[in-house]
Amino acid sequence: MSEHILEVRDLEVSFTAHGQTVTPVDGVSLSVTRGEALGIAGESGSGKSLTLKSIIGLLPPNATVVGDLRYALDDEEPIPYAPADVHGHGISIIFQEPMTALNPTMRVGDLIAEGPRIHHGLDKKAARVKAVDLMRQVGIPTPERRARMWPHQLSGGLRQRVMIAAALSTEPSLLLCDEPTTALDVSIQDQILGLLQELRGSLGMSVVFVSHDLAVLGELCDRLAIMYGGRIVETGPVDEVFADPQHPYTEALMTSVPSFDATAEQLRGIDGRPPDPRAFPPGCRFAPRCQYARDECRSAVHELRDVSAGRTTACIYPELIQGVKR
Amino acid sequence: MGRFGFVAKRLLQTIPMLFGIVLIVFLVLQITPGDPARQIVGLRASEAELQEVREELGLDDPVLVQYVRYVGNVLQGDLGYSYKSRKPVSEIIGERIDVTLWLMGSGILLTVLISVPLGVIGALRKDRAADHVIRGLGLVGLSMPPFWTGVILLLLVAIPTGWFPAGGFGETFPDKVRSIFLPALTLAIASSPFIIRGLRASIISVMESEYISTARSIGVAGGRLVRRFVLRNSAGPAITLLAIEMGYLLFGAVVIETTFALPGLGQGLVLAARGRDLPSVQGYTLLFALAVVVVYLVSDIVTAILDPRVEIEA
Amino acid sequence: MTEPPASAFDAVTEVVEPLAPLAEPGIWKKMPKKVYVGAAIVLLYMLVAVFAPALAPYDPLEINPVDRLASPSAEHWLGTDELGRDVLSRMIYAARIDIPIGFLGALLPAILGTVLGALAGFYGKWVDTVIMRTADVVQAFPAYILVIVLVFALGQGARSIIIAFTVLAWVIYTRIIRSEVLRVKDLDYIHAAQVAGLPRLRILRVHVIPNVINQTLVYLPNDIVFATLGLAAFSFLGLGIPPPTPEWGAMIAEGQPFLRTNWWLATVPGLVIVGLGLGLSLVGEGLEERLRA
Amino acid sequence: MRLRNTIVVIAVLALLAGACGGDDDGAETTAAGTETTAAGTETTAAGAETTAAPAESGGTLVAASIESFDGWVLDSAAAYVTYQTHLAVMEPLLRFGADGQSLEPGLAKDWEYDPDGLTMTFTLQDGAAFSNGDPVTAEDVAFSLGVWQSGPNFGESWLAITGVRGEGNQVIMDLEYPDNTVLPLMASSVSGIMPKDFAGMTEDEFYNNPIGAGAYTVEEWSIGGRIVLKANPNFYDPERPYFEEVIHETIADETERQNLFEAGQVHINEYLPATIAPQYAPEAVYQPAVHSIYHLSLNTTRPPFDDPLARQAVAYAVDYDSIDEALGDYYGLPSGILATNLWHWAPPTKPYFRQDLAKAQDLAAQSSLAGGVDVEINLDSGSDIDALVSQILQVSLAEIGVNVTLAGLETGAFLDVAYSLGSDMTIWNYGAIQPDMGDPMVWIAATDWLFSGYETDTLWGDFFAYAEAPTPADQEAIVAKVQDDAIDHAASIAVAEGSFLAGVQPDLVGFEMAPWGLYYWDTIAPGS
Repeated sequence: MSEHILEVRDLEVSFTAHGQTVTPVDGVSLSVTRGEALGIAGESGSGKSLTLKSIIGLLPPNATVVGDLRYALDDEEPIPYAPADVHGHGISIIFQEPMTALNPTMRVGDLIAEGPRIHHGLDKKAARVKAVDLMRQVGIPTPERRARMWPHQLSGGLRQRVMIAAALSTEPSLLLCDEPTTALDVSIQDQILGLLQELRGSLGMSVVFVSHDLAVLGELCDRLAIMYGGRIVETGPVDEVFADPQHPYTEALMTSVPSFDATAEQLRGIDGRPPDPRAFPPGCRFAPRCQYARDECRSAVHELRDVSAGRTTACIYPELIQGVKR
Repeated sequence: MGRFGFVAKRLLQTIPMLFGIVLIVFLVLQITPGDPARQIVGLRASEAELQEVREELGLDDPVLVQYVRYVGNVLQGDLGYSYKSRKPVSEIIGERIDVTLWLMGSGILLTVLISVPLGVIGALRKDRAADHVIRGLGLVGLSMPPFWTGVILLLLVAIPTGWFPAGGFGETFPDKVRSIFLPALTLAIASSPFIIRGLRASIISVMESEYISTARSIGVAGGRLVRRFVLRNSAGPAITLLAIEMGYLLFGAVVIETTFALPGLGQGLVLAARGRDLPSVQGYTLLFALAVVVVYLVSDIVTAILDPRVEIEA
Repeated sequence: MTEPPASAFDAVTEVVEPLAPLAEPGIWKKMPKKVYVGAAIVLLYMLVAVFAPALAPYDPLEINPVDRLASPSAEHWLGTDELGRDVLSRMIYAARIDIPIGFLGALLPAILGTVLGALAGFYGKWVDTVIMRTADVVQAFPAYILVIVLVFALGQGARSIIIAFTVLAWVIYTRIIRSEVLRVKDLDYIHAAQVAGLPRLRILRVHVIPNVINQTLVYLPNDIVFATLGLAAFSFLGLGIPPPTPEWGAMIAEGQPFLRTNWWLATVPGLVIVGLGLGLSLVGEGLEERLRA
Repeated sequence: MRLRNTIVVIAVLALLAGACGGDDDGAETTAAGTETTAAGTETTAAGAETTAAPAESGGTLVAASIESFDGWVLDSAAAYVTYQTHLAVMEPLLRFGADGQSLEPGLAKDWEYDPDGLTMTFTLQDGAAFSNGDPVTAEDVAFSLGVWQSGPNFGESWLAITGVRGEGNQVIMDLEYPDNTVLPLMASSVSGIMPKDFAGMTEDEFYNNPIGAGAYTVEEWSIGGRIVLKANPNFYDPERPYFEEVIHETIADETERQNLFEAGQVHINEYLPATIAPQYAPEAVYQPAVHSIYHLSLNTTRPPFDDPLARQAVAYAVDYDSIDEALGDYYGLPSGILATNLWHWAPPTKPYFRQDLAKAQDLAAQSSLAGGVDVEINLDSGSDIDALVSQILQVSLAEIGVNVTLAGLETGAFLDVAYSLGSDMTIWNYGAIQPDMGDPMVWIAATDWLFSGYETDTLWGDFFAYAEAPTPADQEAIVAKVQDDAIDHAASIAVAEGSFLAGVQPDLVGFEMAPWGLYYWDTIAPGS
């Protein structure tokens, strides 16, 4: 049985509108080993969310997708798959904004019951019982009563838990998380992360967690992939990447994360703005904002190279990085 | 109590409106021509006889006095007597209601049967061949004058094929269906484009929402997705559009009933106005206004029922 | 928790899609193709109206009953009507009646409706109640009765038709604009203006209306189609433009009895109205797409 | 709330539609019975055959008109359809012949007018009885006379009759003075015979469900809608009527009426406009003698047409030939203001007006029209022919500086403006309702000289002279005088005269129509 549950090679997502073509995801390759939690970090517009949606095939209709996506459907070798194959059979997703992600005209209990009814052929009553179980499992108090309520009658945290319950209703082996905690305030955020951590453990589920918040990724994920300008620029185990970033953008990200003991001058934002997908700079797309940038960087061909076991970077001068003074 | 309170509140709102409409009709009809007395007594009657009748019917009383008396009668269900036939107006109108109900009912049914599928197809196949064809037909349908459509349907369909009568309203159920089909189709052609466009727009915006992605991700697809997720959320705006459209349909009924010689309220109104039979005209006006109010009320309540977010539930 | 609309009639506001404000730069560039096609058709109709004297082969009012109801021929491309007048010339001259009435019959209610909608939305309280409940009453009022009375009071003709449209058609604009104003009113830049002490009317005129006028603009083309169809319906019921003035609706009504022998008399004016309707609808739909995209 | 999740969009909308549709039985049992119209005849289910021969249509004759029915009060009837229906239910003593100049048996099988003995004697048909079974007696005729004479519209027409007596089948009317017009009046629907004391009903009850001795009884009726008549079992002639049921429809649109006729759903289209008649198959158009007068009435009570010269100018400016051409083969040039082809009709002694522009312009220059005037013509916007004639008048009157604008109004409004002399000019047409020149003279007098406001005392004088004239020759001389006066004062100018037409299914047998468009339903039989 291959140790990878998901393999993505040279994924490209492009849109054409008014005669112009834009490619916000420009050649992404990654893989997820069984039971692993992979974090994808990056600023908005880096293509991280589109990458996630390509995996489960929920891109808007005017998007065109190119690339080799393989998934271990029934615990065998990862094989190419069509979106419909995985919907409800293995991959689930939870979104950032719970208010818009739940059908406003359907009771939460009924929504969670959809999965069991479709995939396990349970009748209405049995599916409802299963839904209440799932709601209890995700920590929703008095699930019987809450099942009959409408999304707009629940708090943000509870709605997110309903989202998770719905995702789990199809017993997925891979859960994709598209910044599920960003819209919640910090205290609720921790509860949800705790819940995800616990579910990972109890269900042995693999997770791909997309966020712009490194702290959140650090808490939940085993491995990290940093995305910039529609490409992965660095990957590696979380603590190694935090301790010894191999790409100037990762280093810059680290220094811009406020932590209690960091002093004011250590905090440096990154000057310039994230690249506009319509006009990516040539060569290394971080070069215009990179403090170590050299001429070769502006013409370098993008390629993820191994730096050490399980560590890759797209930077051609990783050795120049002084590392984080912490 | 939430639900019934909401309905009761709505009903209470309509009462002043209906009084308003009756007042306007009353005032408006006072300045219209056609001396009612002459209609009752006869074209050759002398002034003396006309004056006698005016006093008898209180036509010379001040307008407000007549209005209060009229409203008093209406509240007891007495819509007055037709000047000419001395038949109660409620009876005259009563004979014609079912024809117009048939026309409006089948008109709406056809509109729905045409608009919902085409609206859904137009949305699901956005900007592809089917979508453009549907919208093109919609544009044409929208700009065809209903009576023109009616006459063409009669000449090109009814008379050559004989499947439909050339007009009038049947007696047996099958005859009624056959005689109401083309007029209802004419109504549907005039109103479907708007419903299709509205439904298509709201379906598209629903399809782009995130809860559809959620539904898809848990394996909901095809008819189940459309039925339980898409249509239920796009129904509200579509029903409202249908209600607005029905306001126009009532005017359409006047034209279409005349074109197809359907003895409904529309043609009744035309003949009553032509014969200057004021009580009948007032009766028809009140009924039309009531119909429009009821239509909006029903659509409002149905929309509220469908959308849990609306407060009536609280 | 959204509050249900104040009256059943207000429900229309739910159907309205928020649109990009007209002031957005570049909004006028890159219009969808259909807007240009539609505008071209409408422009063509206008040109026909303007150059009617040059285009029409005969005087539209010149009667000669001897060769009435003639079939299309070299001299009369569309034949002649009941009084032997040239149908083609009357069709061309009719543009001078139908287009102005159609546009005015939609523009006046649009202006009236927008103003009333803005006032109702912006000032609220009793202003809002009075305007909106009057709107409910007008919307429930049978149009046919009103037209008969206007025709008698003001005499048959363009004036009473346009007044009838204005009295009847302003309601839809008022509802749309009122809901847009309510939406815009809560936006911060309006609070900012109020705080800055701008008089309320100036805020309404300078800040609010320019941002909601797009809804009126998108709905206007449809309403012009309705006005043209309404005029044709009134002519059919004998309440339209008095003869002998050429008008498409009247020509359909006059040609209708002869559909068996001279089918083109009623059919061609109908197609002409459909053509204009097509052009206007293309513009309307295109505008809506551009503003919503 | 279980209700919500069971409602699916399609179910809701079907609910909405279903609620409106209503099913068949519901409609069936409404008190006034279902509103069934022309399509009601059973065998026209498959309209595929050509015009369905009425014979197999189960004995139902269907007639249609644009006008609506006025109700059952004989005196206040104004629409031809009302006169038609009254004749069928409350049959008068006499009937008129299809030539419009003769009298034929009605409830009375023979009659005699004795001007010297000042009596009129009628012999009732054997077995003449009302639909409720009571036989017709002199007392019924006496009661009916009382009702007629109290009528505000026609009341004075029977002034000459002082009383009715007689027994058995003899009915004798005593006259105060000789009156030629009273006998033909007995053939008009306003002289319909009603049972004594309304057969025990109150007046309102009677006029809601009238009883007569005519060929048909009233099954169902409504003002703007349809009238359903059933054969009267007690009719004096056991042979007739041939049709068991007659349905009369009011259809607002002329084209639609033709569609129904072509589809065989209507057998008789009454009062077919002359411009529409050519659309029907030639053999389907029934044309009686020329009778209908199209007239342009000038308001003599205010400028500019208070000036006689101005009226003469207009009379010579009208383009009679164009009107004749535009109205087609069924109309021709006018012979005079009085309706033609009636008993004692006579032409004016001098030629009637024809277009003479030079004369017209000359007269106009000397009249109040000098320098041009703006006037309005009041017409019924529901009638295509009125609009047509008005447009021709507009063009021809422009030649003498009279700038005419057309003011079309709803029929009700039009009549009101006409009666109250509210506009400068009025265009309308008229015909008689009984076979004697007395009728048109009374109509012209009663309408203030056809809505022109011209004095009518001279005319009433002529009418009474006509009534007492001893010989037909004297009557015709008076008629000629009235025609000449009309030419002199030109208050109302005849612009065309033609026939009232009807569209009749060719295979109907026994259809005979008087020049003024009225006919008897009971003489018509289904085709062979």
